[in-house]
Amino acid sequence: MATVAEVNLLGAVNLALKRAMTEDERVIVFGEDVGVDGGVFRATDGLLQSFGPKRVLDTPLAETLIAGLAVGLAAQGFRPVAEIQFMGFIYATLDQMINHASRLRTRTRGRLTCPMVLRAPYGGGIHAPEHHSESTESLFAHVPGLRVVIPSTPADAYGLLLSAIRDPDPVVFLEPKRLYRQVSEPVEDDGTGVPLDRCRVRRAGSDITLVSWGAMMHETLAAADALGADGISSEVIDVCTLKPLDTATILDSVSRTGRLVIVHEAARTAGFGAEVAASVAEAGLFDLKAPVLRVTGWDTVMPLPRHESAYLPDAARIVEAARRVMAYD
Amino acid sequence: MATVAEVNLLGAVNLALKRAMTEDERVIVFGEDVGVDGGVFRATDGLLQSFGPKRVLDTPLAETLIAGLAVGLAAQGFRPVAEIQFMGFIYATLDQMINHASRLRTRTRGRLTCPMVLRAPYGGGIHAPEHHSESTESLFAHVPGLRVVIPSTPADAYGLLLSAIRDPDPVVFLEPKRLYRQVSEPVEDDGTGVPLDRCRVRRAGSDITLVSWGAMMHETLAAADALGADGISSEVIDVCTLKPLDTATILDSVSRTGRLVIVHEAARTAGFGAEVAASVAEAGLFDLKAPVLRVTGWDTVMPLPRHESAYLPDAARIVEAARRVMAYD
Amino acid sequence: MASAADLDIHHTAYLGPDGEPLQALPESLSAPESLVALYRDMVFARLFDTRAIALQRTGRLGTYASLLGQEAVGVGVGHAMRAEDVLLPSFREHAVQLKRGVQAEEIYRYWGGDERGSDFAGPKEDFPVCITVGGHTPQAAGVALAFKLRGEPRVAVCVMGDGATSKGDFYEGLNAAGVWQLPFVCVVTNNQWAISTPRREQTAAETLAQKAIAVGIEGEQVDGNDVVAVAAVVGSALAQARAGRPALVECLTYRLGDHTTVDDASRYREDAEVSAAWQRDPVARLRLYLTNQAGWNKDREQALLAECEQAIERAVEAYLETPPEPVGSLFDFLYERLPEPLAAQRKALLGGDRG
Amino acid sequence: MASAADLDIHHTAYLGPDGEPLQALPESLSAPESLVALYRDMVFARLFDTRAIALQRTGRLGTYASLLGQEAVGVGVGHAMRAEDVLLPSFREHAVQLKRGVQAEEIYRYWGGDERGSDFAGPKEDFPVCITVGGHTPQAAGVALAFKLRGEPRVAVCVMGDGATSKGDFYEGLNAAGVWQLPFVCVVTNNQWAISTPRREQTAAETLAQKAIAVGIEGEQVDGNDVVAVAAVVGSALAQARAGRPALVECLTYRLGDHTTVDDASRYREDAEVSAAWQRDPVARLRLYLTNQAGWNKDREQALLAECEQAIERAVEAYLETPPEPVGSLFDFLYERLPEPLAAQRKALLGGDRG
Ligand SMILES: Cc1ncc(C[n+]2csc(CCOP(=O)(O)OP(=O)(O)O)c2C)c(N)n1
Ligand SMILES: Cc1ncc(C[n+]2csc(CCOP(=O)(O)OP(=O)(O)O)c2C)c(N)n1
Ligand SMILES: [Mg+2]
Ligand SMILES: [Mg+2]
Repeated sequence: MATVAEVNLLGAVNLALKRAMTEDERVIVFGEDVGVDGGVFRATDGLLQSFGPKRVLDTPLAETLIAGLAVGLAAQGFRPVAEIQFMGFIYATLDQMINHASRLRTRTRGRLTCPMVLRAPYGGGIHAPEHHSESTESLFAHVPGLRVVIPSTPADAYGLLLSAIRDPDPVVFLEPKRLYRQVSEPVEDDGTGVPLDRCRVRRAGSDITLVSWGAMMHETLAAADALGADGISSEVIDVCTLKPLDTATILDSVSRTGRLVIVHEAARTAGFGAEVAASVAEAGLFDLKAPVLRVTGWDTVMPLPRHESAYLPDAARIVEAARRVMAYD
Repeated sequence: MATVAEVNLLGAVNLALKRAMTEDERVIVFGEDVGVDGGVFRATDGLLQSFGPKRVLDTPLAETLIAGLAVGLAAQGFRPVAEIQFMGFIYATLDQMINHASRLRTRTRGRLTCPMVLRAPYGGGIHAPEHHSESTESLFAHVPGLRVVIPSTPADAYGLLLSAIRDPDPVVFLEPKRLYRQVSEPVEDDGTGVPLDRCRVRRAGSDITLVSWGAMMHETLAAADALGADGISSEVIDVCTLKPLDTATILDSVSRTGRLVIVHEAARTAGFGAEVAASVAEAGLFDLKAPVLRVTGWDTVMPLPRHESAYLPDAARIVEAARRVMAYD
Repeated sequence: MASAADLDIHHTAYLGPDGEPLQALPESLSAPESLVALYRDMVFARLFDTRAIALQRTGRLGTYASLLGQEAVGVGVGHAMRAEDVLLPSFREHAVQLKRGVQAEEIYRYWGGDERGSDFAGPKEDFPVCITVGGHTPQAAGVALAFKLRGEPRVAVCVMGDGATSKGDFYEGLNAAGVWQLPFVCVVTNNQWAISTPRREQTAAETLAQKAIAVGIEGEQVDGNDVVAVAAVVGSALAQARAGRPALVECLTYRLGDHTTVDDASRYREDAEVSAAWQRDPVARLRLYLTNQAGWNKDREQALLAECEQAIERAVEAYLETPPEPVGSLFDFLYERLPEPLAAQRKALLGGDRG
Repeated sequence: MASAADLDIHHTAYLGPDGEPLQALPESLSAPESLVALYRDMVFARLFDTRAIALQRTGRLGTYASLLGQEAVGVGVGHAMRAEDVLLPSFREHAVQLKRGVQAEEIYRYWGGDERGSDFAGPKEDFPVCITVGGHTPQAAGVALAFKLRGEPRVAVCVMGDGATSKGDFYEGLNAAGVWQLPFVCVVTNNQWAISTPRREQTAAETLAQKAIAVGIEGEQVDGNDVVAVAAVVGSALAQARAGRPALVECLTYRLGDHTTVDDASRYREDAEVSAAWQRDPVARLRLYLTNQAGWNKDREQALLAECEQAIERAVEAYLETPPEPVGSLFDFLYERLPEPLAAQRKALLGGDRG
């Protein structure tokens, strides 16, 4: 019973949650305000009504609790999907995620496992209050045993979230909130998942490889358009699954283009872009015709809305970097 | 009244704490078991006796509290030096460190500041129990507004800790516990600090640059010895201050050697080695004669002691990587 | 078994919802002038709030958390505090910030997305608002510890919502206050809601005041819509705290507005509940008392409103006229001195076409 | 103000330190055979512990946390639990693990630095020990929630030390148990020390049991050196929890040994305190009771010791003979299926000369 609906990224998340809860009664959803309110962004809208209070639970205001509950439920065979309201409040989960969720399987040699999903909206660009615009995906990407997934389109949000929920191991699923309502596309609600450790080539090209994820994908695509108008052909790769990182797709692209620009909105130092660059410096060095540039948020605190646009990379900055890279031959 | 004493890294930490507490009464030390017990490794041994219970405090068992206390005290003009007993228990401080300590100055445009030091022993190699051998320095290195410092010698432990305590901003100070008692050297207790944003060239060389920090420095130096015996001259750089990263020293070295191997014991993906590699792929690409290799802990959970040595990089693995790099010309 | 049901948590109220005194007012607050002063502050806070929402609706302020209905808590706490005490407020505590001397335009600036709003000229040592729920509790313990270590007769006052009392950091900070007998007062503005989550879903504890028992400190409840009760009870708590006996004061009130300007409370709570809560409106209550007991009248009310409106108007103007901060500020307050490795980034930012 | 001093925290004891009954024993535990069985488990746990320390001292075990003095808590809790309940133990709760059916050699394996030690064959759903103090509390709430959602009459039992009660995660987990009325029993083994930090420096609360009040659940104290009291009170708590009334039980005992094998407790506590605590030794106490009331004698004691020693000896042998685990195991349990991008690392590890 696959229906096709025109949905935005938020709608796709909602659709995937509904699908997952329908197909597997072990899936339960909880977090702050996910019930009656349907989540502050409405990602869980209607779930309580459809699945009832045993499958959709509002928790007390406590993020460590939320992560710990997920670990306990997952070990007991549930498929918990826990929501953290904003990524700026996710740090209290790190102890549980690093010391427990990511390693329950390893610690018990497979006796207990932790098939949980920790969802959170992340990133800036919506003029949100302090602490509501953070992009700290690289903290999670460093943790062995976790998967880190970031969709940038409604269709991927749907397919990746389904795969994340079905995955037998813990997945951190970060949703670029700036894109929640920005673009819509037809999404077929047929329960098809998207593979969890595969980068996506969003656009094929031959002169330069642009790698990005999350909300920055769209700035990157805009930059590719601008470059295209100048006759520069960009291959655009969406690292929708940061961890484990599919370096093969990136290396293959760089082997053809010889040029690489990486774009993310997180702070530069030790951001995940460094991992992408390092992977290429290791396994694709001789393909490179130009330095690997990173277009990122500055190494500053994410500013309040007035200066948000000075912080966030945009198409112009990407184009500028791409041109610098193209100047080499 | 500079006295020279032969001390190990632990002794140097202790010496620096005493010096700092003597020279500035705003310096106070607290954490779990830092008082009567002198810390589980004895880093704070004798401080309670010398400075009394108003300057050396045992806290309740609560890491978020410890970090939060430091923020409050620092904002009030103290110079708190807080100890986290092992890095595996540091994650509960991340919320305070990321959302508060690192940005109190930014948030208030300088009205309130956060001159605190968060100390923790880190790393493996001493056959410690579960969760006692972690190396997650890159989590902190990603956070704008923090400094991250890791000494690898007694003299640096002394000088860097003094500088960290005197620094007007928050510093995460990680002590490679494997080295605590491994090596001693004469340290002049004259209160001289070591600059906080400067890599150290531990050994000059011309064929290859080896970059490391913490306990891995010593494996790296051993590897340099082995390579030297084969006529390969290694320049060895100690990234004792990870953040802000002094890329200039690394780039300068690579411009002369053309070859780079990075060594750390943390898991590879999104480890701080990626940042080093990325910096060189950006600003030193054309100096490179060979791929940039990283010799790191695997992307696995830090194993229990039986398999610890299979996880930790050692001189042999570094030599192997260096030889692979040397094979290019 | 010991159970919360056995507890006798003390509850204080002086003014009934109809403005009638329930008991003799505390001496320090019985003079009409002092009550008029508190009334003025509550009216000012409410006008500040109304104006903030209007600014947000017209695109001139960012997302904003309304204090509507909670004026008595903020004004009462602010009244009880001394200038040298230090406030660590959560994000809805504009009333106490105003009372502490933070300027309305500074608060607008903050909610308008400008960091300079937290660089207020007034209470220099007060903390900026804490957005991360509960996160200021251990910090407040640190501030209180600083006072204790220096032997200063000052108190750290940490104000937070009911939702915050479910957080581990709340508990850890409070516990430290107990262990070290810190000059620490924790004020819980129990407005019955944490976004869409009602108070009863936060905890099975019958009162939030009894959370004090877990950490061995004093805990009590006051009618948080009664500014006299808040001022009196928080005042005693502060006096005790100054002597090394920390306390938790739960103020029972109600969030009359939406959670923030991006929230729609009608999704999750009944209009009837909100209407009932309006019957306990703290501002009207004090006005009724003053009218009945202290000759407050329409003229004085209108004069007061006019004065407050003018002051708010000036604040709004000052806010709207604030010249933009140079973007270099992104880097300028990151460290005391910008480390060399970051200089290039700052230059790149300024060189960009958005500088 | 409500203060903890007003509280009447219930305290239960059946056996005095001299082994004399203080009150009639609960029916279910009055039969000599059942007490002998508990006595056997306590002796076994103590021997397990002695042997672990000896193994560590001779370099055949890693750092180890001794349970010496806490045998009654573990055995009492284990006795009270049903097989289908789930245990979430902290790192010093070997006694309850053993009672639950985890094999001694498995526990040795774990403390010997081998992950396979946590893959025990016995209580399949029990958690591995929690090293991160307090971290298992929210997990236990999750396990209990699972039981509740499935309508299973099972209880999650979370055992931790006095130090753990200062942690925010302890509080958050307990609070959830209260809100949702989960089948959850929190057992606090209050052994008076958290490494070098004495109980009174953890919290100003007079009892740890009263921490229950903060979250609206039942809390009580038992003499944790009295296995009858532990078994009885935890037994009632479990029965109540099965009916949806979570509880906290504080067991008062003493850590007779060092914190771990790398600790030296003489640095921070008086010998006199330790000697005094030995007067309350839970094992001797039950032996005295059995001797006085149930004809326990030297022969039976020696037979029991011999039996236990043999069993421990077999466990030690099994442990020492465990073949090493292939190093590929570093990767083999990281994910259910090793993701493609990690295959190369696994290969590099195995290709290395240490494989
Ligand atoms: C740690 C954390 N988690 C989640 C949020 C998102 N959030 C903002 S306010 C709020 C509810 C707070 O409720 P309460 O403490 O009662 O304060 P009130 O809003 O009623 O003033 C939530 C969940 C946050 N800011 N911080
Ligand atoms: C979160 C955390 N912080 C610190 C430690 C280091 N540590 C190990 S045991 C311990 C004391 C625990 O005391 P308690 O909870 O009373 O348990 P006990 O050791 O007495 O059994 C500490 C501080 C830890 N394991 N976890
Ligand atoms: Mg509230
Ligand atoms: Mg203890």
